[in-house]
Parts: sequence; structure tokens; C-alpha cells
Amino acid sequence: MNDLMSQAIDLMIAGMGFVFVFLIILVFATQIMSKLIGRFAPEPVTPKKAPRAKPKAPASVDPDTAEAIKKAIAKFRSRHKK
Amino acid sequence: MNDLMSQAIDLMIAGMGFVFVFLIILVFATQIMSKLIGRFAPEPVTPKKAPRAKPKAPASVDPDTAEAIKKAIAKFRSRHKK
Amino acid sequence: MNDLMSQAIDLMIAGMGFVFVFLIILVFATQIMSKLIGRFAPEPVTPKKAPRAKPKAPASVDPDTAEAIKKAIAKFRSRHKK
Amino acid sequence: MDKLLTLWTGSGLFNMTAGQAVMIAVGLLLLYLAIRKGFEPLLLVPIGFGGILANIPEAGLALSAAENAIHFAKPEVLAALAGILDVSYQAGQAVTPEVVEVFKHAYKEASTGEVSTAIAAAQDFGYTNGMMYNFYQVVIGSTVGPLVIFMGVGAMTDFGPLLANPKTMLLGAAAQFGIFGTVLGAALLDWTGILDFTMLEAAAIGIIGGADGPTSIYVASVLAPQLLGAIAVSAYAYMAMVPMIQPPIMRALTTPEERKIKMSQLRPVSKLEKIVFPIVVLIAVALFLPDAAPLLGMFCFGNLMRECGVVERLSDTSQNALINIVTIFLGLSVGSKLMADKFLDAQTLGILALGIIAFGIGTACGVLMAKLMNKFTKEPINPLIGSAGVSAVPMAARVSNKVGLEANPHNFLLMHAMGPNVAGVIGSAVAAGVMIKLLG
Amino acid sequence: MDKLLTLWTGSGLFNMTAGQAVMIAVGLLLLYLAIRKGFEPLLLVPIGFGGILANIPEAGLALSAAENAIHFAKPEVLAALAGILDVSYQAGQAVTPEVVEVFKHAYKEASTGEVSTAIAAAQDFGYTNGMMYNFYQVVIGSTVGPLVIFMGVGAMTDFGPLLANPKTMLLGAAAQFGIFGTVLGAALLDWTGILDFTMLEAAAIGIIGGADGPTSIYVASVLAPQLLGAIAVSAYAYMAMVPMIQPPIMRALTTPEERKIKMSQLRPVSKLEKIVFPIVVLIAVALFLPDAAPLLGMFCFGNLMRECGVVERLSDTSQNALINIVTIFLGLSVGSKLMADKFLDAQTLGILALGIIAFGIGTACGVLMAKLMNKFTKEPINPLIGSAGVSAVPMAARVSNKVGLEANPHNFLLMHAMGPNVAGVIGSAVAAGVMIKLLG
Amino acid sequence: MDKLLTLWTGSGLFNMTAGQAVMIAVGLLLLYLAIRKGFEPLLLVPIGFGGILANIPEAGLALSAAENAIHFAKPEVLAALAGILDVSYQAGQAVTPEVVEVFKHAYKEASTGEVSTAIAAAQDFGYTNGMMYNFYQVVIGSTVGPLVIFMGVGAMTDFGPLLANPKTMLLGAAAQFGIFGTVLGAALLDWTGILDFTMLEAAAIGIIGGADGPTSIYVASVLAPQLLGAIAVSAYAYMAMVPMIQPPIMRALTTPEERKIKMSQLRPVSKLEKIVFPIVVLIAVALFLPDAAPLLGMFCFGNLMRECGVVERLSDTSQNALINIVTIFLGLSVGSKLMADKFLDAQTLGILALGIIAFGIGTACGVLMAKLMNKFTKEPINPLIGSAGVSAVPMAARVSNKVGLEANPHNFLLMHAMGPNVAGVIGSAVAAGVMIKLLG
Ligand code: NA
Ligand code: NA
Ligand code: NA
Repeated sequence: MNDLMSQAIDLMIAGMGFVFVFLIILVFATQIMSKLIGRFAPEPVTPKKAPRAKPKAPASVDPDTAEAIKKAIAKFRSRHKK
Repeated sequence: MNDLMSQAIDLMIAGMGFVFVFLIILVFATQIMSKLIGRFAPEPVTPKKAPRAKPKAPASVDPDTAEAIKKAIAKFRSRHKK
Repeated sequence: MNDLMSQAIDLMIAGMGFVFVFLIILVFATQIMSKLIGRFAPEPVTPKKAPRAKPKAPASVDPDTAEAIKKAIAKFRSRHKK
Repeated sequence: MDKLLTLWTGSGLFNMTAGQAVMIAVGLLLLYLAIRKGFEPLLLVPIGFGGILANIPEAGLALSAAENAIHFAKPEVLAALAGILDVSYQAGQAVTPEVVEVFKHAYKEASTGEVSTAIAAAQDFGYTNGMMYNFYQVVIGSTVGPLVIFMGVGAMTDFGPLLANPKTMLLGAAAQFGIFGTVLGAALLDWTGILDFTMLEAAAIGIIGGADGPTSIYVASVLAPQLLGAIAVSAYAYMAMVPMIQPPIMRALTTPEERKIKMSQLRPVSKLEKIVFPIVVLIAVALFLPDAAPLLGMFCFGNLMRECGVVERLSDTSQNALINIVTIFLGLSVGSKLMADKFLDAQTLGILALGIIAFGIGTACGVLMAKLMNKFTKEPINPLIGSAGVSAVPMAARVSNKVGLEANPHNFLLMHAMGPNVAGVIGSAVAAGVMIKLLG
Repeated sequence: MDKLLTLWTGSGLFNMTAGQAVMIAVGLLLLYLAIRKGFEPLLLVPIGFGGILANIPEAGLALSAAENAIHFAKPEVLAALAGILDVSYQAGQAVTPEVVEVFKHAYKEASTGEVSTAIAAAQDFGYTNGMMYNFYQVVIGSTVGPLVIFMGVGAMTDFGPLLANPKTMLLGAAAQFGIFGTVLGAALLDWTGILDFTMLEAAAIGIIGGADGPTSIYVASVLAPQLLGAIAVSAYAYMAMVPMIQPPIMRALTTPEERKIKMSQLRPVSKLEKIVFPIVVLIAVALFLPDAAPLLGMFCFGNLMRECGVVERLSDTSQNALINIVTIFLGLSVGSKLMADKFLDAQTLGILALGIIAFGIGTACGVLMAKLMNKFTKEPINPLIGSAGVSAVPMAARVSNKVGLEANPHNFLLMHAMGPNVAGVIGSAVAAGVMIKLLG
Repeated sequence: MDKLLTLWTGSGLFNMTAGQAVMIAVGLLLLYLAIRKGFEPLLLVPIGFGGILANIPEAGLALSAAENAIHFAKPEVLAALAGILDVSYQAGQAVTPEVVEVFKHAYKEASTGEVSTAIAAAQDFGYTNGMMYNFYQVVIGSTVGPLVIFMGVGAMTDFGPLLANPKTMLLGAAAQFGIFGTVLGAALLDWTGILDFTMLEAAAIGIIGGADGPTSIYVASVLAPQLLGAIAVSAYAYMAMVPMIQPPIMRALTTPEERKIKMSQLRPVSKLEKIVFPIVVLIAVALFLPDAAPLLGMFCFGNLMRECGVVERLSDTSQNALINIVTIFLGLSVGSKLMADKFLDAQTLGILALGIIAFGIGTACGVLMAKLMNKFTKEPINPLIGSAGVSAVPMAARVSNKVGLEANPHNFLLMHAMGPNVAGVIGSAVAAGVMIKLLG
């Protein structure tokens, strides 16, 4: 086994070890954080199905509204023609 | 009184003097400008209550419109269900 | 005729020659491309009157829709007042 | 095992200094004030977060490659830097804390050419400029950040109320006493031996009294970059506290009758006047104070784009995408100056104390000037609009309106206060130009 | 008093030269044309404003730190710069206007390395690069500004009409005679001794005939940066005047019958053709004219983003926020080249005169080429669409349509003219590549 | 004639090498995959197009001024560069291909200072940095591009599902085996003599397993910039292929019963928890792994802007205009590394092979970890959500959902899979920090 191999194994052990240690700490820190907030600053909950990425610029009118508007236009036009 | 103090006093005199001179000149320049424009290029006035900062990008639909649309949707849906 | 003149004439001959050669090649390449696509990948056509530059960010609601909305608002308000 | 040890000895927990811990707490406090208390969040969120980033031990995010190399102090690297920075250090010599201090000091004193040579040498050894060091150099070191923000502010400013009543510009002039009075205050602290300030530092601190974020950052970056962090934090924090700072001063200096004064309605202003005004300001700057040209030039350019009506695309972009992008990086860059060794200093306390005095003096002088003007003008001026001359647009104008409504619930001063309010922006920029001219 | 004197001797009124006053007036004229007359306001508002800023006396906004240091000419600073710029000046020597001229000339002739060393040295004495000097270096000096604008233009361009009738590309080729004819004109002026031009300058002036802003700025910045201001102003001004310049030429070269020619309706073009076309252009560039690769590469990239349908986010941004941001700084940067000593020169008058000739020749050759093609093709071509080959998108195509409607109120040429119109953009970029290849 | 010859001998057709032709074909293939097959088009369209641009013969768009000067190899220019790069070449000496190779090699080995001196010297002879070389230096060389993208990704990420069930973070940890397993794979290829890799290269290749574009580009640019092109292409291509790569592995490692496991509904998460979480992550980074601070710092900053609710302007801009602008130039910059001499190498094949192995290992370890956790926790965990730990947000979470629906059409796993999915982003950034710490 050459030097590169042993280095790669060392890196794997150190790396995976550290990734797990870090994320386990983060799990605990997060749980503690949530408990503290639940106890000292309980809040009205946010709806949990918030979409992951909602770029707001292009958003203009939601599909439902658009549909309704189109119906309204159609109706308006048909009336107007009469 | 040390050197820094006397420098600061000098700076205050020069600075406030200059600020006033500059803004007084600007007051006169502005008044002359307004008079010249009023005489040689009178224009239909703009509404003076223009909001100070109106970022246009996010603006999509004004509240009134939105309200109307919502009513329209509600109506459309209630009809649709029947 | 000085050196600059003869250089300018040279540049004109080389330049216009090259511009024509390049664009003639491009005419043929484009025609071949269109024919190949027409034969091997015919597609439903796009409407050819697409506007040249249509910045999409500010676009919110098309004029037709806007008109309909305004009518809707007017109607909604007049009903509401009653 | 060896590698795990490297990770541990390189960790923040192992290396954190008390100063860094305190500064991280300061960053968290700024985030709290911004998010929960609504203190100028657009700037204080990035500044607070940037302050935390700048104080992460060993990460060196706010340091140049050369400073990082000096921090890690490998003998062969120091030997390479010694020649460039003119430090007497030989390759084999032991690396004591004193030696590192000598290098740090030599780096601070080095010329522009030496600094870039030292950075290139450190890069050859694998050190890199910290992310936030780069942000600072590009956004603030080049002065482009505050200027672009100022352009955006110009594109958001409506000079209509000022044009309808140009005399109120004098209120914006009087409020600049806050700036120069504070310079005097800093000099006084120095004279009494409480704190040490140079003239440049005193002037940079004074600009807090301008109550204008980009102007403060611009002036501080030119005159005293080492104080930029404290000055910017102080400026934005007190701007957010204007509704608390100003009303008592305003009430103390006015009688209830004065506060009830109704002002005559503003005349309508034509579109052409609004288009020509920024050009008039620009020409006045060109004729009388070229040193205010970068700040007021960009401000007037933004305003002209807004008013001229033919470049709406550009005006919109400078009010939205562009100003937002620059704000993000400007905030982080200011945060990079919240490093423990620069911020945790008695000077910072002095700056915070002087900052609130600056706002107080500015407010008082604005109100007193309005009272003075009232004696000479036919049309009545409500002295409450004088306090809006400190700028802090549009907060100070709203404060004038609110205090006015307390005295008379039918007296709306908002539009009248907007005149001195935007005049205060011009006034501060003029004051900044004077200080840069005389000291820069 | 001393300080007030400093303010006065540093003011614009005290220092303004006649040239600067004239240039400020030129800047105001450009603003007037842009705002009141609608002359390409997106560029001419920033250019005009930038021109005023660049000519504010003593502010040195368009100068580098070293140029500012030379302007203020302190003996110790000049002594430091003398070694770098290889000027024979000794520390004690008197600073006469001649000495300053020698330094200015040496700076202009200095190599890239010497310039950056000189700037670093000047910065150590407290001088800074002017705001607009920085803008110019970043936006135009790096060539990135015009290229990003060209990418945005590509993202706004619909090649549909050209793909429906690719032969009209030849009209876009013929109109480039405007470019090379103008080079010949400049050479003629030089030969006759009326003005002095080098070959590089003649070529840079010729590109005005391309009737394409970013292409003109790109070529001028590469071949003759000292003329950039005059060339860009000339290009944008004449583009705005296309509706005045072209119609008389178009009418003179065509009979009423020719102007009434109806063209057969354009065939529909498939989405895939539109996607593949920019790639075909790119490959043609790669095979035949690598020197046009930056310009046409970015143009095709923008167009591919537009047409491919899977990166709408990027296409939108390059048509809006990005192009707007770059336009603001590009305009200011061009304005930085409107300095008195560079612009107020007989050359500028020559450039303005040659510019209008360039547009005229291009228009005429486009129309004549269309008449020539009409003799060889089955499908009739209305010669009025030939004039659109100069580009000036979409103004020139609208002019073709308008003149056509005068002859026959039911003959809409707009879509037919869009083909040569966008071909003209490609043609100019090819011509630019040839000139850079042969002269650059 | 002479000039036409210059045009012909300078054309692409005359100069194209086989390698360049192949690379242009590769660029076209990437465009095809992006546009027709929908492979991560936001990145692969610019990368593919950039790859074509970088391989245009003679244009030298991806080369520095010095590299372009060496390519054209004029004796007087080489003589000037010889002194700077420490090559023994005399002014009169014949320019053989070997000599050019010597210069190329010397340039590659030169120090930062020598490189900038060589570029300045080449610029004095009229050579310029290629457009894409500039893009690369500014966007990737400075590391700012990937970091800004990561900030935008942070602003688009909802940590709600992760906060509702923090234990799933361990799945995001386990999936990082893909990274380190691949490093081992690269070392194995080196050991068996199939390919040559250094440790830095092996680590940079491993990061493909992180399934995160900006992280991969950041790490590759720090550890092995010469492999950046192949690594980025590999990372984005396999991310697009996640719906093909993962399902077979997921099915092979789970029983139908396991795939049917219903998970209990996620608890609602309060707004304050979402605000505090990025700060908790930041502090953990500060305490335990400062080297991950740039990546995770910017990520957390973006997320804090999103959640804090008081800087919506900034959050919107970082999710739209800013990330789009940076994406365009990041893609082109990555494309600049697709040059024939760097990409057409057996190493690239190795990287492509190792990349898919990386994704496979990551997926498998995530699933196995979920099965393991299922034995120790009360609440049931569907092992299918383990595969989402590789990140590739949100594709991998959708794959978990889809495979789950196959087993039980009423079992929606999407929200449960989003937890490990975003944890995978943090995990990869931590792994990146470890690798940079130990090797960088
Ligand atoms: Na102010
Ligand atoms: Na053209
Ligand atoms: Na990952």
C-alpha cells in the first residue's frame, strides 16, 4: 500500500469522524435550541409546507387567480359583444 | 488648549461657514431656477404627494385590484361548486 | 497617395471581402441548418410575431386582463356602495 | 490521530481569545437589535453577521494573505516577508510573540507597493486573502460601495417638498452643527486626556452627526479606516434610535404654541423643476466644493435618473437590484472591521458616547434655527421641522410629524419636514467634502 | 481664515479652465438631447452626466492617483514619481508648468508595470484614483462592459425574421461599407492635411458606421482609447438621428415603384432553428474569424439563453438587472473620456463629420445592395429594407417601415426589415473582428 | 492579398487542433444534454458554451496575456518574458516548439509575483488577458462566485423539515462517505498504476460525492484548479442523473416492507427556531471548524436573510438578480477550464468514473444509516429518505418520494426527505472544510 493510499485512509477516518461529530453536536444544539425556544418564547407556528425556494420577482398572480381572471375576461367580453 | 482643540475649532468655523454659504447659494439658485422655469417653461404640475421611494419591481397588483380579484375568485368558485 | 491611404484601401478590400465571405457562408450554413431541421426534426412552429425584446420582470398582467380587472373593480365597488 | 489533533488544535474552541468571544456576542447583539427591535435591519443584519464572521478564530476571513501568514508565523514564511517589510528577522530565528508583533506593526506601516508584494509572497506559500478582506477592498477600499448606495438613495429621493419651500434648506445646514460640535467633543476628550484621538479620527467620528449611513462610511474609510466599524455601527444604531433621541430635545426647546404652528400648504412643483434641480446642485458642487463631487455627484445622478423620466429601467435597477447587491456586501465589509483588536478599545466607547451627542446637537440646532428663521420670514415655520434637518431620512421627518400631531392632531408636518430632511443629506455631504478637503 | 482660503483656492470657480467650462456645457447639451429630444437616453444621460463629472476642476474624478499627484505637483511627490517614470527631476527643483508637462507625457508613455508602480507610489502620498477612473478601468479597460451589454442585446434579439429569409443577411453585409468607407474618409482627411489621424484612429472612427453602441465602444477601447469619448458620443447621437439621416437617402436612391414593392409573407420559423442558429454563428466565428469571438461569442450566448427555453432566469436577468447595471457604469465610464484636453480638439469635429458620412454610406450601400439582389432573386425585395442593414436596432427597421408606408399605406415592411437589421449587428461585429485582427 | 492571407493564417480552420475540435464537440454535447435532456441547464448551458469559447483556436479567450504572448511566440516578446520567468532564452535564438514548451512550463511554475509581472510585460507588447481568463480570475480565482451562489442557495433553503426532526441530520452525515470513499477510489487507481493522482487531486475529485455544485467548484478551485472543469462537469451531470442513479441502489438495499414505512407527521416549527438555526450552525462552525467558515458562513447568512423577515429586499435579490448574474459568469468561468490540453486526459475519464461511484456510495451509505437508525429510534424512519442525504437538492428528496410512492401510493416522503437533503448540504460543506484544513 503506497503513501497516497494510507493518506486517503487517514483522511477518510478523520473526515467521516469529524463530519459525524459535527453533525451530532448540531443535532443536540438544535434540540436544545428548540426546547429553549419552546419554553421561553413559544410562538404561533408557521405553516410547515412553505415552499423551499420562492423567488418573488417573477411571481405575479397565482394560477387560481389567473384562471378566475380569464373567466372574468371571457364573461366580460361576451357581455360586451351583445 | 492644545493643538487638536484649536484645529477642531478652526474646522468648525470653516465647516459650518461653508455649509451655510453653500446652502444659501443653493437656496438662491433654486429660487432663480424655479422662477425662470415658471416664466419660460410653465408646465402642468405634477401631483406633489409622490411617495418618496417606490421600488417598482415587487409591485404587481394594487391592493384594490387584489381585493377585487379575491372576491371574483370566491364568487367564481362558489358558482363552480354548484 | 500616402501610406495611410493605401492602408485604408487595403483594409477596405480585406474587410468588405471578409464580411461578405463570412455572411455568405452564414447564409448557406443557415439554409442547410433549416433544411436539416425541417427534414429530421420538424416541429410545431412558433408564432413568428414574437416581440423583439420583452423584458419579463416588469410584466405583470396583460392589458386585456388589466382592463377586465378594472371593470371588475368598478362593478364590485358600485355593488358594495349600495 | 495526528489528523484529528490537527483538527482540534485548529478549532475555534482551542484558539478563541476573550476578545473574539466578546465580539461574537456584540455581533449577536446587533442581530438581535436589527431583527427583534427593527434597528435599520438592512444594514445591521449584514454588519452583525459580518462581525461574527470576522471574529471566527483561525479563519482569518477579514485578514489579507500576508496578515494570515504573519498570524500562523512559519519561520520560512516570515523570512520571506522580512525582506519585503524591512524587518530584521533571520531564517533560523525563534518565533516569539514579540517577533510576530514586530511583523504586524511593520505590515501596518508598509507602503501600498510593499503590501501588495507581501500579499503576493504570502500567496506563494499558500495563504489567501480572507473572503471579507476581499469584500472590504472591493466595496469600501475602492469607495465604490457607499457611492453606489448614495446613487440609489438619490434615485429614491423626492426633492418636491424642498423645491416648494427652498428656505428650509437652511434647517438642513444648521443641523450640521452636530458634525462639527462632535469633532470639538472628540478634541475635548483628547485634551482632557480621557481618550486619545488624532484630528483625522475626530473628524471621522463627527460625521456620525450627519445621520447618513453611506456618507459616514465614505468619510470614515477615507479619513480613519481603523475606526470604520465603530463609526458605522454607531451611525446606524443612533439613526434607528432617532424616535427616542429627538422628541425630548424637541419638546424642551419649543413651547406648546410653537409646536401647534400650522404651515401653509406647499405649492405644486413642476416636473421640469425636479429635473433641473439635481443639475443645479451638481453645478454648485463643481463651482464651490469639488471635494464633495463623488458623493453629491452620484446622489444627483441617481436623482436625475429618477426625475428625467426617460431612463426608468436604470432608475428602477439602481433603486432595487443594484442597491440591494451593494448593501449586502457593504454590510459584510463593515462587519469585517468589527475585529476584537480594533473594536474592543476605549475609543469605541468614546465613539458611542460622542455619536449620541452628535445627534442631540444636530437636533437642537435644527430646532433653534427654525425658531430663528420664524422671526424673519413671513410664512410661519413650525420649529419641529428643524429637527428633520439631521437627515436620517425619512425617520426624522416622521418624528417631526408625530411630535406635531401630539400638540395638534390636525397638523400634518410630514411633507414640510421632508424638505429639511433631504436638505440634511446635501448638508452632510457638503460637510464631508469640507472635511476631506481640509484634512484628507 | 487660512482654512477658508484653502477652500477658495481649491474651489471650481477659482480653478476652472475655459476647456472645462465648455465641456460642462457639452455635457449639459447631451443631457438636453437625451431628456428633451429622446436621443438614446439610456446611454446619453449617463454619458452626459459623466462628462460633467469628469470636468469638475480639481476633483480629478477621471484621473488616476498618479495623474492627480502630477496635477497637484508637490515637489516631494514628483521626486518619488521621477524615478518610476524615468524623468530627470531632482527633489529641490522648481515646479514649472513645463516640468508638469514632462511628467504628464512620461506617464502617458509609461509601460503597464510603470503605471501601476506610479499609482501605488502616489497612493502612498494620499492621492487616490478618481471614482470615474476606476469605473473606466473595470468596465471598459477590461472590455467586460461592452461585452456584457452585447450579451444582453443578444438575449433581446429575435432572429426569427432573419431565419425566415436568410438572404437578407447580405444587406447587413453591404451596409458595412459605411465602416470601411469612413476609414477611407479619415485617411483622406489625413492625406489632405486637414487633420492628423493614425491608422488605428481611422479604423476606430470607421466603426461608428457600424451603428452599434457596444461594438463601437469595444473597438475604440482596443484601438484608440483616447478617442473613445468622441466616438461613443458620435455613434449614439447619430443612431438617435437615424430617422432624420436615412429617409432622404432612401428616397433619392429608389423610385416610387420600388418603394411600393410588396414582399411575400415570412415563413414560420421553428423553435429548434432559433436555438441552433446562435450555435451556427458561433461555429462560423470559431472557424473563420477568432478575433470576433469575444463580441459575437457573448452575443450568441445571450441569444442562446433567450431561445433555449430552459434558462429563463438567466435570460431575464441578462435583459434586465445585469444590462441595466452595466449600462449605468458604461455610460459614466464613457463620460470619463469627455475631458477637455482630449475632447476639445479638431479631431472631434472630424469624428462628428465622418460619423454622419459613415451612416450615410452604410444606408446607401444597403439600399443599393437590395436593388442589386432584386435583379437576381425570384422573390421581390423592397429596397427600403436595405437601409436597415446598418443596424441601429430597431430604429432603422422602423424607418424602413415608415418610408414604405408613405409609398403604400398597406405595405408593412417592419418584419422584413428586422432581418437585415439584426444581420447588421453580426456584420459590424465581423468587421470589428477584421479590424482588430489586422491592426490590433 | 497580404491582409487576406493574414486573415486566413489566423483563422480557426487553419489552426484548429484535433483536441480543440473534440472539445468543441464536448461543449455541443453539454449544450444538448442541458437543453434537450434538461440536465441542470442553469449551469450546463453556460459551461457548455464557455467550453466552446475556450477552445476557439487562436482566440485565446481563456488564456492570460502572458500565455497568449507565449503562444504567438515572437522572439522579442519571449526575450522580455525570459528574464521574468527565469528561462534561458536569448533575443536572437530560434523559436522551436520546445522553446515554447519551456516557457509554458516556466509560466505554470512561476510565483504569483512573477505571473503578474509577466502579464504586465505581455500587455506592453499589446497582448491582453482573454475575456474568460478575466471571468475566471474574478469569479472563481477570488472564490467569490461559489460563495455568493451558496448564499443564494441558503436564501432558498427551508430548514423547517430538518428542525422538525433534527435526528435526520445523521443521514446527511452518512452520505458523505461518498466523498471520502471516492478519495480512496482515486488513491486506489493511483496505487494500481491505472492513473496518476496527487493527494490534492484525489480530495478534489472526492468532493463530487458531495453532490453540491458550488461546494465542488469551491473545493476544486482551492485544491486542484487544473481539474476544475472535469470535476464541475462531472458533479453537475451526475446531479442531473440522480433520478437514474439512485433508485436501483435504493431498491437493492431495502425490502418492500421497509419502503412502505409510514413516518409520523412533522411537528410545526416556529419562526423563531428558523431564525436562530443558521446562527447555531454558524457558532458551531466558529467553535469546531473555522475552515468551513467561508462556505457555511455565506450559506447561513443567506438563510438568516430569508428567515429573519426584516430584510426581504436583500433576500429576494440574493435569490434572483444576484445569483443569476453570478451563475452566468460562474458557468462561463468553469467552461474556461474545458481546454483541450487540460481536459482531454485519461484523468478526466477517471474523474467521470469516480464521480458516479461517489454518488452510488453516498446513496448507499445514506440508506444503510437510515436502516441502522431505525433499530435505535422509537419513531419509524423510512430508509428511502436516507438517499436524500447526498444533497442534490431538491432532486434527491423527490427521488425518495417517488420510490416511496411506488411501494405505497399513499406515503408521501417528500417533506421527510427534505430534512436529510438539506443536512447533506451542511455535511458536504463540513467535509470540504476538513479537506481544506488537512490538505489546503
Ligand atoms: Na445629514
Ligand atoms: Na451594424
Ligand atoms: Na452533500
